[in-house]
Amino acid sequence: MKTAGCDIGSRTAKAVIFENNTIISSAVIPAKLDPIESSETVIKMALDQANLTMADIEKTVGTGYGQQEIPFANCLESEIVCHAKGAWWNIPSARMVIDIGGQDSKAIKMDENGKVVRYTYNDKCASGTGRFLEIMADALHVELDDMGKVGKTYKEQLHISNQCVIFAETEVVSLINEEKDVADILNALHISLANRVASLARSLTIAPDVIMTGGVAKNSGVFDALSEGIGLPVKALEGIDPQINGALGAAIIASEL
Amino acid sequence: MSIVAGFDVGSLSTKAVIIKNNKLAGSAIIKSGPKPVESANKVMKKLLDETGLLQTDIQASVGTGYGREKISFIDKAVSEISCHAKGAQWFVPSARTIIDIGGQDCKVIKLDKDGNIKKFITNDKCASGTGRFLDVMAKVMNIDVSELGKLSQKSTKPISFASICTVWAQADVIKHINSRRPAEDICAGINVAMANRVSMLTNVIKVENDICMTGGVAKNSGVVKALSSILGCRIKKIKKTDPQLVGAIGAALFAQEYR
Amino acid sequence: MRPELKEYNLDWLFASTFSVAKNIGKSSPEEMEYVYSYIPYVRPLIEPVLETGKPALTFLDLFGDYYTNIVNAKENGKKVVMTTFCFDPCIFYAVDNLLPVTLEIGTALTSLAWKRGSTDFMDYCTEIGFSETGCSSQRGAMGAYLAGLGAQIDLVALNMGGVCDTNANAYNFAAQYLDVPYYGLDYPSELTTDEARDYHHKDYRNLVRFIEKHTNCKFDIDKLREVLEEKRKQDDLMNEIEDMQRLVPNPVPGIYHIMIYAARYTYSGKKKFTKMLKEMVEIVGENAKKGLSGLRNGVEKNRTFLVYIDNYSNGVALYEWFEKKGISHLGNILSRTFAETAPYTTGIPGTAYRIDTTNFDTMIDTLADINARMPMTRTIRGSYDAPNMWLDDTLSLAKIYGADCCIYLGTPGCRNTWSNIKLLARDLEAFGYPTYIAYGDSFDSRVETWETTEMRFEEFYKIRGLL
Amino acid sequence: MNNVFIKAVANLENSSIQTWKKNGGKTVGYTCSFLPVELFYAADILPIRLRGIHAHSMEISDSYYGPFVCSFPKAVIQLAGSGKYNFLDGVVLSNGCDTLRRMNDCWRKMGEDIQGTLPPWFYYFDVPHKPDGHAFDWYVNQVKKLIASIEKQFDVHITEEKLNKAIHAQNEIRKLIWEVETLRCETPLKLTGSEAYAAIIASTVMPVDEYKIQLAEFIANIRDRKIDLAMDKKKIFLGGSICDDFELISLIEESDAVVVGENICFGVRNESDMVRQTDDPIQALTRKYLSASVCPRMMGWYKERAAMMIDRIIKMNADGVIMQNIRFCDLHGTENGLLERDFEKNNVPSLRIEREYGPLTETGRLKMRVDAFIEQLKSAGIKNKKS
Repeated sequence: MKTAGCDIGSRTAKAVIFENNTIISSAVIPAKLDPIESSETVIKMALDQANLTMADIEKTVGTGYGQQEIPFANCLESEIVCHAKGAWWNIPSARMVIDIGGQDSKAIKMDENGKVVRYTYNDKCASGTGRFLEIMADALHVELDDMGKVGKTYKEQLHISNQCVIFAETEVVSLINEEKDVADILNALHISLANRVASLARSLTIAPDVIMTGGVAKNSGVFDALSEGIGLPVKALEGIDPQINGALGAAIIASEL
Repeated sequence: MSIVAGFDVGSLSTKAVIIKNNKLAGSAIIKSGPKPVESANKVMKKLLDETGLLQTDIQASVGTGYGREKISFIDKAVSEISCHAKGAQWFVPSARTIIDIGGQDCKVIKLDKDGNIKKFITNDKCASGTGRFLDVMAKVMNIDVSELGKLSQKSTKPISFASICTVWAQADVIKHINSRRPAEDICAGINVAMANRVSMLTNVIKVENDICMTGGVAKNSGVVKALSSILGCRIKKIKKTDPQLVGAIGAALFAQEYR
Repeated sequence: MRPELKEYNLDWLFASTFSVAKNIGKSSPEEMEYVYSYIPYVRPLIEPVLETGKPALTFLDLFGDYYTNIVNAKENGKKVVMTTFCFDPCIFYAVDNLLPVTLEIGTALTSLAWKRGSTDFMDYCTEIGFSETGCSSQRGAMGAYLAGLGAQIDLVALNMGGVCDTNANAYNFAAQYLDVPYYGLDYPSELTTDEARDYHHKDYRNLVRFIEKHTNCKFDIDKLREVLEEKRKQDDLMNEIEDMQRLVPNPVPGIYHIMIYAARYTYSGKKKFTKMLKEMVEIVGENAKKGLSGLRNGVEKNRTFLVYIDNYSNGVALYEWFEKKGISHLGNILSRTFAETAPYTTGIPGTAYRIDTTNFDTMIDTLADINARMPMTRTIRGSYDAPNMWLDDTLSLAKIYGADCCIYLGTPGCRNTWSNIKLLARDLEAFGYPTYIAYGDSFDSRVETWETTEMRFEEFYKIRGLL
Repeated sequence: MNNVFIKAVANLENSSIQTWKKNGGKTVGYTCSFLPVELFYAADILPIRLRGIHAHSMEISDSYYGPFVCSFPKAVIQLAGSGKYNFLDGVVLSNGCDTLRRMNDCWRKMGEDIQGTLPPWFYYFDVPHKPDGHAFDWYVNQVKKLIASIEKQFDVHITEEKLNKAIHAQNEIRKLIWEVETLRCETPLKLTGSEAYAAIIASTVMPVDEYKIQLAEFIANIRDRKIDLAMDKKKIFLGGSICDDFELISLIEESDAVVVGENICFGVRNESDMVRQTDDPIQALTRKYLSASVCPRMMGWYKERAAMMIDRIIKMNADGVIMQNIRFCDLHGTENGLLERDFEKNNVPSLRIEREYGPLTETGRLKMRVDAFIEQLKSAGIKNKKS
């Protein structure tokens, strides 16, 4: 049976088509102001790739900020459960998921069956989110996708450590005005974001394997810094875009309905 | 004849003005680049092109803004707070309280009649209550920050949301968008939240009339309206010129003094 | 502060509102509507309260009285003492010319009952120099009194030094700002040792002298005995309710908790409070006999223990949400007396207090022992995992009341709990209690809107399979 | 600048501490100025004030502490969690404020998670919030208990004679530090705030005998200087939350300002900080450490503190006061509000700033505020220049 998962986030919308335990197709688009529009566009993209129509899909599970608005979802599941499910399906040894989303970050702990045991969101006033990187990319005139690569070329170890993310921005502005090298600033940014998120995982007491999901996982700078931050190597999802993990989880859950 | 210049290298935009015989003779605004020096040089070039002056014609110049220390060609650097106060009072001589909401922070400055600072306060708590707050929200709303004011005026019942922390306010706004609340009510809510934060700062140093508002946010009629209703007094705006220029103008006026 | 707010005196608003509201119960639906038209914003608070029957009217009557007395304090030649919820006010009622105002209750009521809650008053405190990060529970009502929109304060007396510095600090600010005499009881980190006991007693005797000095009247031993005997009755009634709460389903309506502790922190030792408790015991007893749940829809799906306080910043949204979901509210840290007759104190030496009215000294010592066991004064003075402290209490209470899960609701101003709630949650999880930490502010909806809190709750109960 | 002190405060385990340990000396860390360090010297143990310098991230401490607490204890926990304090033989925590008090909870929990981060001797010292009567007796009792615990843990005997010797040594230091404070009131002004403050912090991280020699030398050198550092600069008095590094002061002195005094929990605040040499050293110590009431943690003693500050501001003839508090430090945040009001009454210009703790501070925002404040103080000067 063919199922679909649709994850309408604050910054992006994702969809996954799933059949007998394999991913047939997937799509990611920047979220539109209207979540309905986002969901319809992204699911169509995924369906087209697999030459399918909505009629072929037996069940769809929706998740993410905009889940309530997805018109074609048969049922809804929280991001927490979906991310746990997706990561566990991809890497059965996964016991922890760290997801840095556009709006918030989460650490999720699960049992050997991928069931959520505990979870936590980013602290208020000390949040590390994908949005943070976007704003910084703007301020530093760097493409979001290049940040990781550029950051790796750092020479000087800088620190961006204010607890408030927004004030961390003003810290960056100061560094820019001190004419610090962009690569050095980026590196400091990645470490600061990674450490904010690392504390989430630590507060649940870390259990390997730890998987990092969400768009930011593509940023090698943050990814590596996160391993540093939690004190053991973080794993990436195998063979799939970390951004679609939520939608994947949703699709898997749909297949179990 | 006196020709002086003022430069304001801010985190988001860089501004420059020429003041000729105590009259505004030309101005330039550009988006700040990654390097303040370059921004300063760029804006200087633009300014000279606009006014047809040569750099050598400028008898004195003062720089302000986050990047002030880095500007190569200025005679002196003065803090934004002094410059905004100076500039605002030049336009509104009766002004005793200046509210300036910039990209990175919000300042409220109390002056005596000679433009000396009696007291000032800036937001230290969070960026909510700064231009950044509105930028972030506008981005989430997918509109230009300049539209926030216009849009909000149609609102009948502003939505109240978490406004203490910008990051979490953002999450709230997205929730409201997704639950299809009218954009104007969300915008109005954003403006009111903003005004609340600013009014608190303002009341800390106890306002004296007249109040004059400067900085980019002064263009947002929604915030200004909400703010004056909370403070319960009229807020004068600078009509003659773009409120963003006030800092640079203040700097130029200082240059006039040092000249 | 908004100019229009300066038009209204907070005490007077409460006095008139509650005095009007208490008549509602006796009215016909038409009359009710008419009365509500005078107090529109208070309606969401009063309606669910009224659903609980007789005690509700006494509750409204009690607060009508309480605030009317404060409004008329000066012309009745009474002095007003500003105090905290963690302080048993019954001692003040043993003095003829003294009336307590309890800030936290004022803040909670303002947050529950007014359109913009107490946030304008909170901001006013910041405007006159108080730290914005300070606890919102005091800032709300305190703002009104510092702005002169409430009774004129004659002295400040409270607990909490050494327990919650943030709290003591707030009252210290008020005292300095108003330039009135201040006395703060101070507490060591330990509770049950002889040294601690001795410290409590000596410190409390100084308080007695302080009160006598500034009210220039001596404590009357008979009045003191009368108040304490009344308090004994109240303890017994509260403990009766607490005891019945162990039943499944829990026969106690969730909203009783706030009604009880709101009254306890303002009207301890007064007859009206006893009356309300009696009426509650009747109703709860009836439910218990019939095996009914205290929930309106009668079906108990989950039993939740709140490890700290409730949320007051969105009307009674929290209690209503619990009702809607079939979650039975097992009370929170504020619901507990720690009188020796309480079901959760048996077998733990030194943990409870005994009311001894033999003579003046035993009564003062009793009061000291009571104060040393007021909710936070007792539970968060030491390390969270020390004997008799937060973890112990939470675990034993969760156990005897058969909690399915725990929720932390507090305020970002709480340095104590935000310094160890993550540790507590970890331990509770280890003991098998799913625990959710809410980031909102119980008194200020601007920190996290109820919609968000609700969304997180929904998620928590769903993911952890609690409903 | 005196390099010995700069070096001493630049590292947690500085060379003096290393030498001390090499010679088999024991070290104990502490967090609050209400703890009598004399007790440790009397036991030949080196007391070291715990600091949070170089803590640039919070991934460890944020997993124990919540988000809404002061970043100083967080910084200390972060360092301890990353093993930076493993060199200590013991730690004494106390209830300086709610958040410091909870360091006890967080550190123990962290000890369970990260091996070797909990020192072999972990002691909690319970300080009352009142200076006299039963509180005084309580403190005396606490001191006795602490002595007993030290003797047991380190197998030493703290005799009255040793205690008196230690008190004498500390008083000698206090006298010298008070000399430094007096130098800072003099015109011409011969030392900057940052070098003075470095010297003061060094007193908490250096063995007393070594420190005494260095400080005496430091003072002598200052006296010989032929400069006036206050020349067309504004004199600033700094108050508020803990600040265990001179960075903040350097930042202020980058503007046209010089810091001539502080009211921060380091160093001495007035002569009464001396411990009286009596036949009962414990009583004498209690009188000094508890009865001074120099910290807002002592509720109800605000008027005394305000009077003391204003008195010092006048002595140092400071042009303005900068009152800072670390975000979520309510004790200082609130007291600063009261002080601001009283300074205004006394026509002392003041600036209130809220910041993150030391290494977490974003200098850009602070600099702008400080510059503006100095310009405010100077604005009269500018006018003259014009005419």
